[in-house]
Amino acid sequence: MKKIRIREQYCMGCRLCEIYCAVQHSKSKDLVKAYRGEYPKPVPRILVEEKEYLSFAIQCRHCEDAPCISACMTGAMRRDPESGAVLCDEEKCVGCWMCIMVCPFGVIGRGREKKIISKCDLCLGEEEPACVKNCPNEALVLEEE
Amino acid sequence: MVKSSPPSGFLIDRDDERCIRCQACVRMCSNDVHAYDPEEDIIVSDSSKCVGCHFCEAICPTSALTVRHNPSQYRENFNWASEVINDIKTQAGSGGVILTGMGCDKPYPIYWDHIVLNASQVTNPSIDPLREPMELETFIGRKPDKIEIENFAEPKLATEISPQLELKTPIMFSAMSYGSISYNASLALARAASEFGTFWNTGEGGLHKDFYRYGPHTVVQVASGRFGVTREYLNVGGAIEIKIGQGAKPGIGGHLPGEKVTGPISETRMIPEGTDALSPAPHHDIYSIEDLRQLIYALKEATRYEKPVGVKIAAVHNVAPIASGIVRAGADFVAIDGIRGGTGAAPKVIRDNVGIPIEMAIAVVDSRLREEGIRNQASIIAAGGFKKSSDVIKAIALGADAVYIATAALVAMGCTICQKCYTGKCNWGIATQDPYLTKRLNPEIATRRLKNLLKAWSLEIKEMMGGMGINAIESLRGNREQLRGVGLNEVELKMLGIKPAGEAW
Amino acid sequence: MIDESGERFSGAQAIKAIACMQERENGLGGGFAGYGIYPRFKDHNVFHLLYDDEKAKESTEQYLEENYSIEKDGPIPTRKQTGVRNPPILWRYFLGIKKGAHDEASQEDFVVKTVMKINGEIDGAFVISSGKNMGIFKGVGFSGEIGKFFKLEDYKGYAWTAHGRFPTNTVGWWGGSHPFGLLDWSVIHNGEISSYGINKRYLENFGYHCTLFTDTEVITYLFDLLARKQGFGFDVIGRILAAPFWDEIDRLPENQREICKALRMTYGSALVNGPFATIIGRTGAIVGINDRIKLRPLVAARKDSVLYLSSEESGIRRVCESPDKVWMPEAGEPVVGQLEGAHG
Amino acid sequence: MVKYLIVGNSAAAVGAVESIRQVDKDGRIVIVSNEPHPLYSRPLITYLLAGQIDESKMSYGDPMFYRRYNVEEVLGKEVVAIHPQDKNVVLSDGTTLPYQKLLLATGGRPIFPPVEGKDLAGVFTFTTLDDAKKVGEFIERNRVGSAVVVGGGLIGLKTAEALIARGIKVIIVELTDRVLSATFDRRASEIVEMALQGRGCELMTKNTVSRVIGKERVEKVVLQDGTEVNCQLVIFAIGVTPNTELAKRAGIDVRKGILVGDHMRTNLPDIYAAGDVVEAYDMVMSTNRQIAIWPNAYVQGNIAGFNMAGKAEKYDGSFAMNSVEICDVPTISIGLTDPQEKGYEVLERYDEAQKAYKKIVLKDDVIVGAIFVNKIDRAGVFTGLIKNRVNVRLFKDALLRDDFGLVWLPEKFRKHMVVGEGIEV
Repeated sequence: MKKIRIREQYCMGCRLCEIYCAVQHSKSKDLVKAYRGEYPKPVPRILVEEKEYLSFAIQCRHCEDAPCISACMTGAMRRDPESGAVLCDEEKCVGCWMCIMVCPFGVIGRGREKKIISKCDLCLGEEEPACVKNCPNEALVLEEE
Repeated sequence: MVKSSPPSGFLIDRDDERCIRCQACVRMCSNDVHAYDPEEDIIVSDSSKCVGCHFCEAICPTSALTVRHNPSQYRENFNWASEVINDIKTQAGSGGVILTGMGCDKPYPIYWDHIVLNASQVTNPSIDPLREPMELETFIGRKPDKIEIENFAEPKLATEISPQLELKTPIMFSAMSYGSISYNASLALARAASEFGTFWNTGEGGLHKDFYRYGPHTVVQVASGRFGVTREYLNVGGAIEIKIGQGAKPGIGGHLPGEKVTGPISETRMIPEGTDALSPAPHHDIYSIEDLRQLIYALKEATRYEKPVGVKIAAVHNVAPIASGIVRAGADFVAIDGIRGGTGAAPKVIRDNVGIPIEMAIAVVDSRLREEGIRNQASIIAAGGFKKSSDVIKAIALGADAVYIATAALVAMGCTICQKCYTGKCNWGIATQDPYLTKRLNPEIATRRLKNLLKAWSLEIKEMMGGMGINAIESLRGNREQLRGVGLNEVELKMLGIKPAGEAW
Repeated sequence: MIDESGERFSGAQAIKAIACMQERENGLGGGFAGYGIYPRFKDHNVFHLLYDDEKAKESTEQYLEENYSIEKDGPIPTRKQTGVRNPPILWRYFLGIKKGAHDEASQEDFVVKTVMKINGEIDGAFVISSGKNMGIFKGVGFSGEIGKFFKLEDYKGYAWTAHGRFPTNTVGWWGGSHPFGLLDWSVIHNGEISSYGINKRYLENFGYHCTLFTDTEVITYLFDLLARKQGFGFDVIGRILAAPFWDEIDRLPENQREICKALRMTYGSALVNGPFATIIGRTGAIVGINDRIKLRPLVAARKDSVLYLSSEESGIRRVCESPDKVWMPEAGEPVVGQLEGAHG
Repeated sequence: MVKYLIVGNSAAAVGAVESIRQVDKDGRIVIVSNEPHPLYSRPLITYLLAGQIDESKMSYGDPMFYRRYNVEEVLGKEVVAIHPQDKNVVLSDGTTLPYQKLLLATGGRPIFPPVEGKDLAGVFTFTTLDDAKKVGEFIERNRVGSAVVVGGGLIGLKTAEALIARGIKVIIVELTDRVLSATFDRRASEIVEMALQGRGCELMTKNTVSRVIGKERVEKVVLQDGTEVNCQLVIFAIGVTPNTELAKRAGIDVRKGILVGDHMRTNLPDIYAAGDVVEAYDMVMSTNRQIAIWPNAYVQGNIAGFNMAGKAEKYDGSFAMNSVEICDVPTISIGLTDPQEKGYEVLERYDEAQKAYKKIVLKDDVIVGAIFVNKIDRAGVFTGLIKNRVNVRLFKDALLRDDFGLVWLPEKFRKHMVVGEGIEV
């Protein structure tokens, strides 16, 4: 499957991935409108970690052996048979946060609006995930694995 | 008195309607220009710290930022221009030499822009480079006076050919030391040169072990500081260049401040970490042309006569006889760096006032070597402010074998020529060793862009050549009939060895 | 055309062939070179001269007398032609080299120097040919008329070249017509050389001064340099003047590749770039060659011992109805015709 | 011919089905469940009771889940006997089902203490969909205004929360001195207690129900200390005990739960067990014990399924952990959270204003437990550190930071996680 590869040596910590991710998952999908007009403010599903000059953006790794799928008591977290992505069925999610508890990458978050989780969906349907497309330094790349 | 320091040259306009407070500008500016005020939820920009590198502008996702010239100026005065006043203020504060980076930015005539090219009309067909072969292959090195072929059963080359650098395009990357530029920037130059089939140049900073694999496409420099010069270094490169001078600072040596001498740089240069790397103004073993000859042959001996050994000089008044002497001293190529050549750090007064334009230098050196019948004994590489493919092709028609580009390569990697290289705070990750900044230059992207630049210029050169009905670069080299001067006086035309526009063959 | 058996034939053949391609010229220049036409003076350098006036003639003759023994001289025979107007003074000299009159090592170099001197320094005088047992006849007019003007039907040679001109770069004048000659070289050329600027500067290194601003002159000197002075055969000269492309060179066998690469590197400035089809004559041989991408036409044919080279097949068929073989030479491939037993 | 027979129909069964089908696309799978309902997500019953979801949303995943995997469900029937020699089981209706591989995923059942009045209408346990439906109907029919929940553990609190959500006044009676005493420390318990109290819930600790009083229906309860509490509903949620009887009868080794090895195999050939019914390896405690949580049951079932289908997979063990949100207070507890013995190091941080609590328990520089209250983001990173026994000595100071993450990990481990550079961890 196509996965996002993180190249920490090129991450400059601008956090534009977070911005573009949030906007991609906003109502308007417009940078200015999403940030200046929408409430609640859009939440990114990618996170930039930083320590001194080391930084990287991390989002769901879409693990082969995904603990979040095992831990999901409602069956909301599932693997998309076509893309291989780990996706959450928001209709099924009740916000028990078991997936947050077991994800060793810490890349599943709580949604702001509803009690459902918020995680990377690889922007399926788009040509490329927003974070990959907009990373100015190609620190994130979409690659077949 | 009120301390009077020069105002910033720039103003930052922030379109508040578009600013989404993402703070990318805040995080990215190495000069701490932008700051977020959480209480007011606004980003304030302190223009006085801005160097005008435009990185924030490039990174702003909503194009909310515009960096523009500060319109606040002193009373208009052609004589006492703002720059003059500001320099005085700066020096009155510091008591020191004003440092700067990149090449001379003073409005000396740019002769390239006064030279026009020829094209075929009717009497000979122009050639479409997309359909017909168009050859840019260039060889740098000593050529024999004549070729001898033994004709027994099989014809066989009887003349020994001196070592040559083979270039796919007559464009090389000029010397930029690892130290003055970052590891990633060096890597990109090395990779792009190797992949495209041309050469990059180590500058005077030695060659990082990681780059040995690019050795066959590397010109290794031997400068007055002799940083990183070892037998291994000399032998790993494709050619050796003795650096006598640099266009941006003829007559003076290099200075890499200790802060830039980080671990790997100290290792590469073979000097202690954190110490200033100072190259003397002259080579202390070269006080005359015969000393240069000794060094040339010492280097040839050290590399078993397997590599071309060249000499780089700044273009100065006496450039033609100097070049002739260098060729006669045994150099396989002469690199000439004109007044607009760049630098990582130079005293402004020298950068802007010493040396001559490269156009003149090429013309007089080529003519001089031809007059002396020794033009074939060495190649001429021209450097210093080549900004576009037309500059390159004009240089070749004037008589250069190839050109060195450096500033243009940096611009391809993001540089906006803010001239602050010497501060080590390059936001584009080029002229810096700060790990926060160096990682901003992804060498993969930079390599791609450098190769694109070489490809684009080469294509344009081919287009122009095709227009002239020439399909091999050697038919253009020194072919000044393809050039005409526009707006040049007789002396300039004579110096350049070209006819005025309107004059036929 | 050349008869490799050495059989001499009349200049009328050449006139007939070139005249049929009159469509290709504009009346501003035509000319001929004949080889083997002065068998009685085969050891003399025959100088064909153009003079604008008597003064030029006097200066030239003074110089010639000082340096040569003039065996014989006189006007070149002509007849009136309506299309040939205002001919200059046309004079020919059969010259022997005066012993001790020159310090050049080679007689030929001395002749070259003489030609350079007259053409470069004496106003109104121009040497159109200077070889042995050969002569160039040229002028302003259609080639057919020029041929008749010079009464070429009265000459017999084993080789003839002919040219009809449509000048573009230089105005039509008698000296500028083809063939262009130096020593026994004659060059007729259809083309426009974009590398002129560098070819010229390259030749200057070797003492050749191009005064005519014509490609023909450049090609003549290049041949003189490469063949006479550096001793290359026509095949090597072909690989210099119309060098193969690098990707062709890359496909050659090792020794060939080495040679071609060395030639290109060393003689890059002698590469003749731009469209041309050229026929070069010298004692005992003619060579036809095209530019490296064959931008101008060149057809070759053979009939028995005669080799024909022409821009158009029609010119050949006009004088040889059924050749044994007609072919299109490849770009850059020299086609050589030479007297039996002679060496290129 | 039944190739795979699974007794029980929850997390372990689901895990097993998924792994069996990865290996064996066609082998017949039959699941026998004593419940009449097709596969549903048992933890959702409190959400159903609360009215947060309706019954149509109770299924695990989408309703086509088993259909896609080609699994047959035998519902409402109990397995009453296993004949290991004959490799078959006998169902409550007398039918016999042969198997090639058998998985016991019988789970646990609620402990119902022998309290006087426990058979009155309005006294319930709360573990199944039927329980949820019955309680829901009872509440509707009897317009229940107040309820007593016995037990301040996870199920008790989730049930209490559901009742509160339905507008019922709830009194929680807990035998120990605080709620969630098994998985939380005192501070964490207090934060949750405050949240419950904030919703009008009453807490009665160090106490339990000794009698339930009423005519036909519950009217009040009498506590251990004699206090009487009026209520119309009593729910016992004091724990679950594994359903091991069937296994015992068949001769399978059982201690508290069924004993299994690395491959989830019992002592009898071709019989596997997984889920709440087993005792499996606890990595933190370094002992076999019962850890009745969904992720464990699923993973164990998954491992069992692989082995049943012929692909050898090992169970690495697990440890206790839970994520539960009570009255909008999200909490996560992992591993050993409140060690009483010596030799442990505790790092904690409490933000009074946000009621955010973070606690890390270490032994010999390795994290063995953690609690997160209110700020639970990225808790899984700690689960990972516990699981991989990462030595944290060099970045211990950073563990309590809000922005603690993978960036702090040792370079090799970080690169393995982030960049995917391969080191075995």
